Amino acid sequence: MNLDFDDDALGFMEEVRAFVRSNLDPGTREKVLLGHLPDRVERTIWQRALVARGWGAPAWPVEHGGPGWSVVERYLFDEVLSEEGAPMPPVFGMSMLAPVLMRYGTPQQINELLPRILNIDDWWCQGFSEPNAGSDLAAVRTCARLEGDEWVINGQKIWTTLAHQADRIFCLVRTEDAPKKQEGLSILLVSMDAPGITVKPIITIDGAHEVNEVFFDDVRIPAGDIVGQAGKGWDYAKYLLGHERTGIARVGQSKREIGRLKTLAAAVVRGGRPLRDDPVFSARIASLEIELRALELTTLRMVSALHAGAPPGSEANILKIRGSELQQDIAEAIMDAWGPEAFGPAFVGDGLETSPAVATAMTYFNLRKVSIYGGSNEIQRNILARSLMGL
Amino acid sequence: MNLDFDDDALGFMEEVRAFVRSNLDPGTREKVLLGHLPDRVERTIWQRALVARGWGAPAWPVEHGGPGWSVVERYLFDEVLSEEGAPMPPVFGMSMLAPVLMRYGTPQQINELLPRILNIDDWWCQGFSEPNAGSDLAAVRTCARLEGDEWVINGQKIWTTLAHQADRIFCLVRTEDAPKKQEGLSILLVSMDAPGITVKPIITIDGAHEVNEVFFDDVRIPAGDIVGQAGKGWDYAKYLLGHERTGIARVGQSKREIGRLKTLAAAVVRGGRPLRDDPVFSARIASLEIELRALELTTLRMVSALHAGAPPGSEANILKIRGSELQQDIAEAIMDAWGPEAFGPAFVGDGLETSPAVATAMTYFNLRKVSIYGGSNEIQRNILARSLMGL
Amino acid sequence: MDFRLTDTQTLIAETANALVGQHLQAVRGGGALQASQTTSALWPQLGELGLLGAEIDEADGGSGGTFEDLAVILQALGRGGGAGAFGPVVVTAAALVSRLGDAAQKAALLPAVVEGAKRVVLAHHDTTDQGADDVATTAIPASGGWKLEGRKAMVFAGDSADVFVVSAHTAKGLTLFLVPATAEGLSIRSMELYDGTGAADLELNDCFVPADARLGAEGDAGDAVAWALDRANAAFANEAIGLMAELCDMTSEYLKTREQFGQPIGKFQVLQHRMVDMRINLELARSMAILAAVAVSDPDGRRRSRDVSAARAAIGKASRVVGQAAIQLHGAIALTQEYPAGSFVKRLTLIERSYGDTRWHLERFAKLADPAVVLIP
Amino acid sequence: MDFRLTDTQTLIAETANALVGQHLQAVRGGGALQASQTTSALWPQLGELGLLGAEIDEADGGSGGTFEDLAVILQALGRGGGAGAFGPVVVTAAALVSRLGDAAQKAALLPAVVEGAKRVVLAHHDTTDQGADDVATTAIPASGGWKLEGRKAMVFAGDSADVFVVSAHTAKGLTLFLVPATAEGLSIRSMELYDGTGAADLELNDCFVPADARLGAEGDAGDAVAWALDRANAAFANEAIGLMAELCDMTSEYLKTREQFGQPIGKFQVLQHRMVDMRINLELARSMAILAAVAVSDPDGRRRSRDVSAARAAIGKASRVVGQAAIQLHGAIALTQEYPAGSFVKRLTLIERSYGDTRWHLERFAKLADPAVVLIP
Repeated sequence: MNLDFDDDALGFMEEVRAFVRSNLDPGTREKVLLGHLPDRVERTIWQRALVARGWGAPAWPVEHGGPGWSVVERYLFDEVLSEEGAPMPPVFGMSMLAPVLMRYGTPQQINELLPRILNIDDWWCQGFSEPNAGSDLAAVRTCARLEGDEWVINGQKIWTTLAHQADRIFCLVRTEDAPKKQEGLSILLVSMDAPGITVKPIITIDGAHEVNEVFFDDVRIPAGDIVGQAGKGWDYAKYLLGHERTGIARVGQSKREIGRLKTLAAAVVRGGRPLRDDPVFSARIASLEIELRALELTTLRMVSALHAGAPPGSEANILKIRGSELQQDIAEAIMDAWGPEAFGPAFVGDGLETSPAVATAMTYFNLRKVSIYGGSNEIQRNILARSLMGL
Repeated sequence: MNLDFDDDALGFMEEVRAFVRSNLDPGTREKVLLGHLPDRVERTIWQRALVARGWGAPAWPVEHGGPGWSVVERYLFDEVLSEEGAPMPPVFGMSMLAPVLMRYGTPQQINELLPRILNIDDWWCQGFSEPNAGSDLAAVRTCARLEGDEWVINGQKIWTTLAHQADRIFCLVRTEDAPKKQEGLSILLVSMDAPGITVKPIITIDGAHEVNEVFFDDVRIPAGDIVGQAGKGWDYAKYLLGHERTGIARVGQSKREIGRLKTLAAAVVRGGRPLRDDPVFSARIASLEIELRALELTTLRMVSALHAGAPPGSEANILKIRGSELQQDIAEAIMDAWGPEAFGPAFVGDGLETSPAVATAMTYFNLRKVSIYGGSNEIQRNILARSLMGL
Repeated sequence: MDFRLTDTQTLIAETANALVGQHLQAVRGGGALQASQTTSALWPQLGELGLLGAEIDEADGGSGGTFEDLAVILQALGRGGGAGAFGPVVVTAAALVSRLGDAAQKAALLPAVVEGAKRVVLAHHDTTDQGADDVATTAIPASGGWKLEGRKAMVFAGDSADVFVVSAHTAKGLTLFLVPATAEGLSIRSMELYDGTGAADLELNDCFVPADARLGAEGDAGDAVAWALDRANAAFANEAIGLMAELCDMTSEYLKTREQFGQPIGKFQVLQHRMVDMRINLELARSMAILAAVAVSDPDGRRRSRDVSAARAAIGKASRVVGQAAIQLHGAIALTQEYPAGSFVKRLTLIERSYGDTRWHLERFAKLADPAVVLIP
Repeated sequence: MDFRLTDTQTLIAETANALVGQHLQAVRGGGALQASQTTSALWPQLGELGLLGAEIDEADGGSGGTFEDLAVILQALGRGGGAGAFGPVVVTAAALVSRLGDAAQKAALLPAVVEGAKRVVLAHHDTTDQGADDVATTAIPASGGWKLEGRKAMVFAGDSADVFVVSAHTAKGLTLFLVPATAEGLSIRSMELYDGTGAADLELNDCFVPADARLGAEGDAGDAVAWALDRANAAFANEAIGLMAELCDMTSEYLKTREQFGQPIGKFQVLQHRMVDMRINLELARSMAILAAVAVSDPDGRRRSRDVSAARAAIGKASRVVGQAAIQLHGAIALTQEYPAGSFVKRLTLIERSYGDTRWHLERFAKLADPAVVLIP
């Protein structure tokens, strides 16, 4: 076995790193490193720089503008971008909707929508969760009925990330009554400026406006703005959510954050001594670093297996569980390293600007979401139990 | 509030402590402190010393030979005995069967059996668990049918503690078929020398012979050797298991063991320094000590409430869960403090004698049982969930 | 041994719980509940009902009660989302004035604190390293008084204080001074903390206070400050119990009413057991909060600090378990400002890291613990 | 980057797993399975099949493979209940002879080790404090050789050794000597350890060995011993994976078959999730065992030790989780000698505390880790 990357891979990483360092706007990078959300303009500028380099859609096939990379190269690209503080790619359009369209969309949808996703001409958001359909996603009640050549949509979505800056939304809606709740669902493609749509912000406890409620009141869209066949939405949704899992452990991001933790522990004084000189805290850092190494190697084993053509297995659930727990544990250690300073002053200036210390508390609270969203860790363990024990 | 004991209580404790120190055989004490089981002779000698002092059955009413103590005195008595390394009282007879007999037994049973329990003329064991009735106790299949003036018993019990040195066994058996499995059960009183009984030892991973299988093959006992009414065994079993819960947290024993841990950590050298000078190990000791203090105070709150006449609530489940977890955590820390020495030599001499170090490893493995028996901690949590959430 | 509340404490508990309960009902419809709001909104009533003066001597306008009376109030305020300035003003600074003040100082401050008309707070730590016990702030004799020089960081409730109890070194050692918020040479940078409570950074530049501003003997404040900080920590311990108790109730209720997969999510065994672990942590933590409340009156300072740190370490650990489980069991809703759970967890999280975090208290306990096991007290 | 087994390794794995599997099937009916028994019973076959010589040079009768070949065997033996003497003899001591021995020493020992005819083991630690790196045993020049004086504690597999590699200080520093079990002045106290494997305490009183018994240069053995101990630790890491994998399978199977309350207990969500956590721990530990196996060949000794300690710390923690959960999920049956789980857990428990426990490895990792974050290797 060989755990080292070969020269090609190392060269590739250096090329990516150099590109990020000379092309990423320092202000945007700063925002990402503080755990704040870059705005749409900043993300678009960065995305278009990647597109210009031919790296705009790492996982897409070459015919749609992908770079033709291997699984390993895609993984390394994600890692370097995370380590360097680049904004995340526009995940809903690029990594969720696009693969579904490529497989189930009409030629017209593919030709029209994909380039707009790539360039962020369209910012897509995802309309899946509802107040009574969280972990139990198939319980969605938002419905659409066909009236002539239009779908008429009524209902409500919730936890819709960045709906307030999105151009379009893909929605899981009920288009037929069916005996099983997984049947009769469809995925519709809706413009956010369609009459009858109302977006209501949800402010989270980190003070951020990231998620929203989206209300549909007799919203009308063309009958053709549907993915694949009506009634098959559940299959498409599963395909969409199952896609692109190797980045799920967030190894690059955690690596960056452990670097931050170590730097901080060397600088900060607690109880009259540098925090790093407290053997208990130093053991805590060491444990986190070792856990991250185990997670990284486990991810690489999975990447390596996919590269060799193995089908994706239950490893993705393991990576999701441990990756999210580790993100949270590291964030907690960083907040602890700051001590009371992580809590104040809450805001400097008029807006949501904060000190770097307080940003770590906000990140700690923000990251509570990673064990809840995308299938809570309880759901992930249920899935693993089924696949491991067959019960 | 006042967390200190008053002078009467302190005087009482000193009186008990002095009695133990001058009456407990040093060899017996040594065995208990090493985590080994004293034999029946040693336990009987100790029990009779207590009886002679009038302390043989702390929880019994005065008319049956109890000392007439308050809940608080009973608690303190147990604690001091545990701290001092006295053998546990013969729990199955004294704390389980006797209270049931006092409430549901015939006058003849009460008059004949209680004094024999008190003096360990009869050593009782408990025949409840079966191979397919562990957590699901009501699933017992051992059955007894009335033939003339005799019960004829067939079936098998398992995990029967000290059956091999017992004179008698109280058994939960099925005496009628009933629609609900909790119905049709009875508690029978059986002599271990009755023809048809076979005891087969189970050797546990700590090398000890403490538990057994007990087989019943057409075992005949007089029809009158039943507790209360036939068919009501489940109610009696619940009453029997619900009795006397304040000692369940094993605070005295854990206190004694933390004392041992601290002494050891000061003496033992690991990685070239005294173990106690490792801040990580010292933090571990401190955490255990604090957890014990929280457990002790919580127990005292419960004792105090019972003393004031409050009905026993769900606190006992909490004490069982945290008490067992803490016993296990302390045992693990002690084993860790010994390092590799805890594993060898396994035996010195011919028998089961071991070094004090190895005794700690045996204790660690032996104590895995405390989160399993008497209703596993999972069952305890189920019960708590029901009572807390009413679901 | 007696764990019962006195009749007075029962009355105080009923009064405080009713007050908090009414307030919560009034605001629940109105959206976001910040930890700060309950106690600051209720401050006038706390004064009217005599709760601010529960422990202060009758001669100074109070009820002459005990710390345990305060503990009852702190738990009630915790249930309302946090005790805000109650700990800093009533438990910590007013107690220092009671302990060290001369007749004039007491008369000037304590009746006003009892009424809710004035707030006095302790400004001790120069930096946010609240586990450190060194103070660089100095006081130099000046004609008719003292000149103070230095800074104080993150003074809890300092944003709304009328008077600060400032610690500073004179030639003789650590000394306390009463410094009005309006003193010349004192600049106050008020701030809102992340849990919505207030604090302030102070700068003392050539800040003059008259001779009668000295609180207690010169050079002799070390013990009193340690005592006051133990009190502050015992207050945090009891406030945290209230916060955790409310989080447990909130979570139980949510598990019973929230439905997914056609049943209340509380039917899922994994969620049940996690809820049970929250309760177990709460009950054991509650015992330690009692210990802390009793310990602050211990004449043996070493034992007092040991017990307070034991309580804070235990409750700190419990706070993490309870806070994180409360969020996870609720799911996304707990992460919104609309829903109160998040605000409670924020306050718990701040408390756990203030005046020594769990690690610091654990280490202090280890240093102060008996070399052999502690037998029943 | 390549995680695939070589064809040779696949073959070795199949051979070793088949051997262990057959043996287990043969003994399962017969009751108690002690960790020691599988490997000691299979020793002759391990020799016949070439597995004892997997890594030893072809010139010395072996197959000239790599440590990763050994790792595959160790995992298989772990699945059988423990690798017993395989680590001490094959991975640790034979490798020292290969590395340092002269032609005569190699010829005398290695082919015999490969065949299973002789056992050589390392006797390094004077006491059971296996995290210490000081040795008080001495070697003084005597006519035609050396006199050794001192003691060695808990030498793993020392009960069945033919030759000991003894570390001792000469005037020039730490030096290794080949000491036959029959040497005069060497007394061996054999012992059975609690997991059923064997060990020995040695006393060297005026113990003479000839000049050609010195293994490697005088005073220069420190690096080689550190290397050998890292190998021993990497062996423990891989053996532990086998033990944990078998415990996971055993527990899954039990959950599927054991019924209570009218259904397999594996239907209970709490037990399911605890089983899942066992698997998660196993999978992450497995990655770290790979790291350890690769790291032992790292020419950079600091990085080698860092990675080995990282693996041991991670696997130690996983061992506790897996071992304790395996017992709890089984219930009482796991605590009997009849059922194999207990024996597996005993072996895991001993491994975790041998040659440095989890705490010791964590501390060593912290010392050796880069001050900044380790980027992708």
